Amino acid sequence: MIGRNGFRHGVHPPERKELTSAVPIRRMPFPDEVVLPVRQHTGKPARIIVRRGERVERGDTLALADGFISSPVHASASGTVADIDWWPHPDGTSALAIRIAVDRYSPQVPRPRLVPAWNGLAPAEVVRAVQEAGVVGLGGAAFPTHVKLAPPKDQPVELILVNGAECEPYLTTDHRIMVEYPQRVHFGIRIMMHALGVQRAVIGVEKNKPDAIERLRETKPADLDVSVLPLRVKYPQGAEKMLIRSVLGREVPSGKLPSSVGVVVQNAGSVACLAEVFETGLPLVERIVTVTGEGVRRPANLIVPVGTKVGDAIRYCGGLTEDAAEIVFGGPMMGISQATLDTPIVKGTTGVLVLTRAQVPSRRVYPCIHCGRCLDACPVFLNPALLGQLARKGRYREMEAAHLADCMLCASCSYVCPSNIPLAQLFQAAKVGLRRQKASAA
Amino acid sequence: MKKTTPAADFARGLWRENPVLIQMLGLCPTLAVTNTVANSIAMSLATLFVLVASSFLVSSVKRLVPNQVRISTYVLIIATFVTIADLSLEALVPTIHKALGAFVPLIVVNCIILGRQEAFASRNPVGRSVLDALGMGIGFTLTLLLMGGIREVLGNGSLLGFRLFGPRYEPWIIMILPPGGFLTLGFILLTYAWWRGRAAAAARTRELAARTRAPAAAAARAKAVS
Amino acid sequence: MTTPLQVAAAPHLKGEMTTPRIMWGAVGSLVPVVAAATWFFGPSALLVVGSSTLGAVTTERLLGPPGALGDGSAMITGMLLGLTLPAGIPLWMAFLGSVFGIALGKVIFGGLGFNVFNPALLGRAFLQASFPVAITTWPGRPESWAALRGDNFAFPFASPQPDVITEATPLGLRKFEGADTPLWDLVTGSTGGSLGETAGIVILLCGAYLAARNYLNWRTPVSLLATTAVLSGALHLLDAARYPPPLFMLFSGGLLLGAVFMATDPVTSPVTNRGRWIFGAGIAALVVVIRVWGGLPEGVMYAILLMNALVPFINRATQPRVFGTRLAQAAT
Amino acid sequence: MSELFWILLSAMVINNFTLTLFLGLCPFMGVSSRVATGLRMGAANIFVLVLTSISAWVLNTYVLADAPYLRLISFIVVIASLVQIVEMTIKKVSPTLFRELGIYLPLITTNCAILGLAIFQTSRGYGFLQGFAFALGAGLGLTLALVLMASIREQTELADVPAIARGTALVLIIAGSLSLAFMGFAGLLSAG
Amino acid sequence: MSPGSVHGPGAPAPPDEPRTPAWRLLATLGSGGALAGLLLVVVYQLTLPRIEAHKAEALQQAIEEVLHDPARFDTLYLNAGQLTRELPAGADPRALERVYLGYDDAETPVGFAITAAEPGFQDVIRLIFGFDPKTGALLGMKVLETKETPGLGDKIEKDSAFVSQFTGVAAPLQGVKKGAGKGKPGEVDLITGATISSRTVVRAINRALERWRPALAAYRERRP
Ligand SMILES: Cc1cc2nc3c(=O)[nH]c(=O)nc-3n(C[C@H](O)[C@H](O)[C@H](O)COP(=O)(O)O)c2cc1C
Ligand SMILES: Cc1cc2nc3c(=O)[nH]c(=O)nc-3n(C[C@H](O)[C@H](O)[C@H](O)COP(=O)(O)O)c2cc1C
Ligand SMILES: Cc1cc2nc3c(=O)[nH]c(=O)nc-3n(C[C@H](O)[C@H](O)[C@H](O)COP(=O)(O)O)c2cc1C
Ligand SMILES: Cc1cc2nc3c(=O)[nH]c(=O)nc-3n(C[C@H](O)[C@H](O)[C@H](O)CO)c2cc1C
Ligand code: SF4
Ligand code: SF4
Ligand code: SF4
Ligand code: SF4
Ligand code: FES
Repeated sequence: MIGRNGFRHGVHPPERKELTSAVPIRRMPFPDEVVLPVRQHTGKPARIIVRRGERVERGDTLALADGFISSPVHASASGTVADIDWWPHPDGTSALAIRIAVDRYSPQVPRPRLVPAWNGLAPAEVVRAVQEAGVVGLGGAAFPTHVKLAPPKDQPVELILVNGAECEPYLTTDHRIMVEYPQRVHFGIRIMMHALGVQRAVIGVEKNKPDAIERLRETKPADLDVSVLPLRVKYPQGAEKMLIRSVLGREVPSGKLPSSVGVVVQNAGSVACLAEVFETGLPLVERIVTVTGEGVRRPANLIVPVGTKVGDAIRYCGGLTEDAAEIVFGGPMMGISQATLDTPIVKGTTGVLVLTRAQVPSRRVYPCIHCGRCLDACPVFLNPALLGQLARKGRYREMEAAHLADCMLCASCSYVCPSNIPLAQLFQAAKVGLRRQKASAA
Repeated sequence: MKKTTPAADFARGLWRENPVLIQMLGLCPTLAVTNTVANSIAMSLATLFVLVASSFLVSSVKRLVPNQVRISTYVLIIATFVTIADLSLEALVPTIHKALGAFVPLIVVNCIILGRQEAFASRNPVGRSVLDALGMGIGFTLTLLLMGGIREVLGNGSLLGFRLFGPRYEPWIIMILPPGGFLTLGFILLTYAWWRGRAAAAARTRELAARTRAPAAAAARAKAVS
Repeated sequence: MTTPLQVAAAPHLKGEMTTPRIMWGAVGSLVPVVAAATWFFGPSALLVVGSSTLGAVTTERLLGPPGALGDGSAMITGMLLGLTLPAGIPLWMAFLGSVFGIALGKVIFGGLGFNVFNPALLGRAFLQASFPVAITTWPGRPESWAALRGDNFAFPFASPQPDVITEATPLGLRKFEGADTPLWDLVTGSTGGSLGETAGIVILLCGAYLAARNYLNWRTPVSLLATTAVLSGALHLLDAARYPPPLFMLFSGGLLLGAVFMATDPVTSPVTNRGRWIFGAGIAALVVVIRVWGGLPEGVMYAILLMNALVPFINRATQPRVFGTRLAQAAT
Repeated sequence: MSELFWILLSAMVINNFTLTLFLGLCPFMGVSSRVATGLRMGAANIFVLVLTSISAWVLNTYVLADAPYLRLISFIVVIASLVQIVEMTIKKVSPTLFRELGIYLPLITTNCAILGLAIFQTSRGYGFLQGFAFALGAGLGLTLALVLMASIREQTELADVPAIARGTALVLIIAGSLSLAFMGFAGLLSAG
Repeated sequence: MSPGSVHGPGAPAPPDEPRTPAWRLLATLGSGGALAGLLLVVVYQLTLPRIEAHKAEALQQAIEEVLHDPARFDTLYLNAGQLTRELPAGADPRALERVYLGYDDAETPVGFAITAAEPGFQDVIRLIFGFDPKTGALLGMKVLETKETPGLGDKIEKDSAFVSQFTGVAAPLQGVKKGAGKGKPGEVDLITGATISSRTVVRAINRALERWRPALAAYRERRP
């Protein structure tokens, strides 16, 4: 049943993973201040329950989930709530955030076991515990994990697919997790299987991480039906629809979720995180990020408290080089560049990439020459050339008819476009524009 | 309809509401028969005749014609005059009649003629209707002459049959072929739009100059624009 | 840490290929073709190609968007137009053709990327309709390589002096006199014709280079050449006396130049790969129809222009099937 | 057979009504901005052209032999009335078809492609079958031109056409280019 | 431009005259039609002589040219495969094909003038040619109607060197590339750059002769 068809199209950007792929994960000292936006997940922002001046311990709840598709925010360090105000958000906007002045000499010991031990919990209880622990997907989109663990009844899940592709260049977070904590990955799978009542799991890993594949295979518990599947190195192998196509040979129908083909996809780091939460009893208060790029002096894979300002993380990595020019949250293909060093690293931040001036030349945009390269790159078979021209003219309705909704903004098209047309950017703007148009029409 | 002066009735069709260049009516004859100036003249005179005669008649009998058969009556009137023009051309200038081919009878369906009856002659007194028809007809004539002039000069090196550039001139045959018709009219429209764009820019600059009350500076700017 | 941070949209890495590189790459690979033309036709070839290139570049500079020359596309237009002309054509005609092609074939649509018709071929079609005699006068080969072929320096707007010796093209010979040209002559280029049509081997090599560098999409020429071979082969099998053999079809006239350099113009060919197969096949079919049953001996230019007009249609008809929609359709 | 085929081919591509004979330019300029509309307009045109050819043949053969001066008037009147009758019939019989094609019928009635067809057919002395081939070819050619133009216009809507060229000027230049391209069909089937 | 804006069906009717009796509508159209008809008849009658004269003159000129100024000519109609000088009873002359037979001053027939048409480069080329069945040679050729390209195809009409070849050449004709002739009878040099048009002329004549030959031959035999 498992096919190795791979997905069609996609691109091959230079990988540049060697900067950090062999650097062991290291814990960064607590910074002086952490900034915790209430919006670190897909869904409704969390509801704040603390006040300025209040003292909090590491792991305390600062904001509660507001509904099912929402996730709480916990203090990632002990200290006092210094302020609650708008603060630069990694997505380029501002968001309400809780700033905590970290106790300088605190041992940062959490309260004992805020998350219950997992064995003995009924599946529904696991789901609740996961939500209360604030666990969200760490693969980028930050979708609340507990929602995936409670799929609609009419779409039974048959398979858990662990996404260890890490197809973005430069990033090595998942790679290092799979190499250093493979047991955690398996333990996380066990928890998910229990919650979902599923017997089978597949871990998909791009072939450029042979050590991860080997470690995962070595450590596989005998009682767990888990297989590790090496995948072709191609961007965006990690996009869940592509991954499902590569692993199962199935296409997730347009506009549908993976559960419609009986699959739950979870990032390898998220799975490990799930395990960690139940192991330590501490909610999601820290994550692993790759701080990398030619613009950082000592690239590294770091464990950082959620809310660490990017400047602090970079300083810990030796600071910026002379010619550093752009700081990107995420990978170079989909990441968002930051205007300030004060932006906090949040739960969904997979990496911090610093590019140099030579790497980000100002690019002149030429008109589309209909070369068709973008069509050959688009993994979901859209016509980015047409969409781009429609976007330039603001014809969003026609873009909708041309399946704008299926665009996952992977930027493969922008990557190959010889005319430097910012296609993915145009599509993102069009999605927003379309939503606005519809809202004002309604 | 707003009251206008007789001069305005006449002038309207010449330029501001030129039937071809502005209203885009009567394109078929404009393109089909303008490969020489002589053909253009014959065609536009025939059209002018039909237009003026029909306008005169339609305007004269407008009270007698019930609304329901209005159009049919107009068509009848126009078709009659066109047949007259056709027969007369055939009798008087058979070579040109042959060159114009089917386009003389096709004046019947020329959008300009029926359009003027509907839009003007059926609602206005005889005098004004005739003036309007004359204006439109002459506007049509001027356009056809322009087209015919450009096409004959470039396409044959002659004007009204007279060689302009001597025997060594290499004619651009395309101009008297069908693509040349489209291209010439397209080119005229382009030139017109370009000229209008410049005029508008100049007007804006003048306005700006008046408003800022800095004549010297604005004049310099106007110079830079033009 | 005072470095000013740059904010840009994703992706923050970009592929190597840029539009000017593609265009200049095409310019570069036209150079050997021009050289071959000069080898065959003497200095007239350089003059004609130079004049049409000058016309294209000047027009683009004067009418096009600022800085448009840097992308190199006007240069290609000019060179290709020159290569489709006979060696003896007056230089003013070559110049005028480029002016027309760029002004009304490209600039008016908004410049690079927006034009519907191939500007070089539109310029040539304009010349052919304007000066049908001059453009079908194939001057013969004088004894000296350095001699001009025909009246290149005819005064602007004046007719060329009639050339003393003319020769026929292989296609003209075939169509009007039923005479065949030996294949070897076709391949080595020792026949009459437009500047760029006799250098078949050079064109194929340049095309292979462009395809290898991914500057052009190989599907169009492959489809075009294969369809031509199949269609003319079928006709030849039916009646070998009436219909020429496939190799003659491939190596005569402007087919190779058109297939490698003109049908592959990205701007005026379909954007989808399936569309490119159709486009190439359509051109081939029209070429065969015009060459075999039409009034003109050669039909590559008209075939490409006609298929250019169909490109919006082909694009529409060959939209890729969006990921995940087959299932959705099956369900509904 | 081959003569009929040549008549059809000639009217369709060699002497295309729109692109080389300049007939029916108003719908060509006015109704060619959308492919779907162009197709319907073309279909309606084919229908009316065939109807026209038949009525012109009947009139010429049985009615007008002795009164050529009434030709124009009777063509106009008969075509207009026929189209009107057909329109009403369609409206009654098939409202869907009426929505698709019917609304174009009155627009076509008095355009010069229709009358031109009748006149050409008369002056060339075509018989019934020849007239039918002629009308079919003319209609197909008209549709071809209309649809090509519409698809190109839809494309140029996405282009950065300079302000001075927007609208009719560009359409005329495109038509000129199409007309130039159609010259490739000249002499088709007559070289042998 | 708004479609329908200038044509009747789309135009909004002025709101006056809400109801007009049907007889008035009919009367208006009827009287209009009658008046129009009357006017046309008058104009037709006035112009008819001149138009007919033009036509006759044009025909006469063409026949004189291709038969080299015959003293007079007869129109012969083809009826049931036979050429007849007199119209068969009840036949409509417009429906019959015809040729013209010219006579010299001595009332000896000089040859037939025959019209022919074939599709050329652009459109149908119509021409008339003179043919002498006794010698089997052409007497002359004149193009009546052509839409061939000015400067190229129209040489079949304007190039006197081409046109003059059709005087005295033996039928059937054979078109040859200029200078490629082998001196055989019936060879006609085609026009460089207008091969198709000139070859169409040759083909039109050959085909017309092929078609007419039996009838012409039969007619000669029956002559007194
Ligand atoms: C273009 C694109 C590429 C992606 N690549 C990866 C990847 O390499 N690894 C990964 O874990 N998730 C990737 N994702 C996110 C996955 O689609 C999916 O959301 C994620 O694996 C779900 O796991 P999570 O909820 O634990 O984050 C990608 C998404 C997109 C749109
Ligand atoms: C023969 C030749 C001539 C060139 N001339 C120019 C030129 O005049 N202007 C230009 O921008 N690029 C020219 N190039 C291309 C440049 O070397 C380079 O590929 C291109 O400018 C890259 O553009 P980018 O920096 O915008 O990516 C030429 C290339 C070749 C092979
Ligand atoms: C715009 C244009 C118009 C043409 N018009 C004619 C024409 O009217 N008659 C004709 O026989 N060939 C015409 N041709 C075709 C060629 O001139 C001619 O058939 C071809 O060049 C053969 O040349 P040759 O006669 O020297 O062998 C035309 C070609 C073009 C491009
Ligand atoms: C492979 C290739 C082929 C091209 N062929 C042509 C051509 O045939 N004619 C032309 O005018 N431009 C050609 N161009 C240049 C450019 O695409 C063309 O000028 C655009 O049509 C202008 O918008 C070509 C470019 C490339 C890369
Ligand atoms: S795109 Fe980046 S974040 Fe997403 S899965 Fe691939 S590597 Fe991970
Ligand atoms: S960004 Fe959208 S359109 Fe572009 S390649 Fe990715 S999915 Fe396709
Ligand atoms: S890659 Fe860029 S230039 Fe090529 S077709 Fe796509 S958008 Fe156009
Ligand atoms: S029907 Fe009349 S108004 Fe409408 S497009 Fe045709 S000609 Fe113009
Ligand atoms: S003038 Fe021909 S359709 Fe209007």
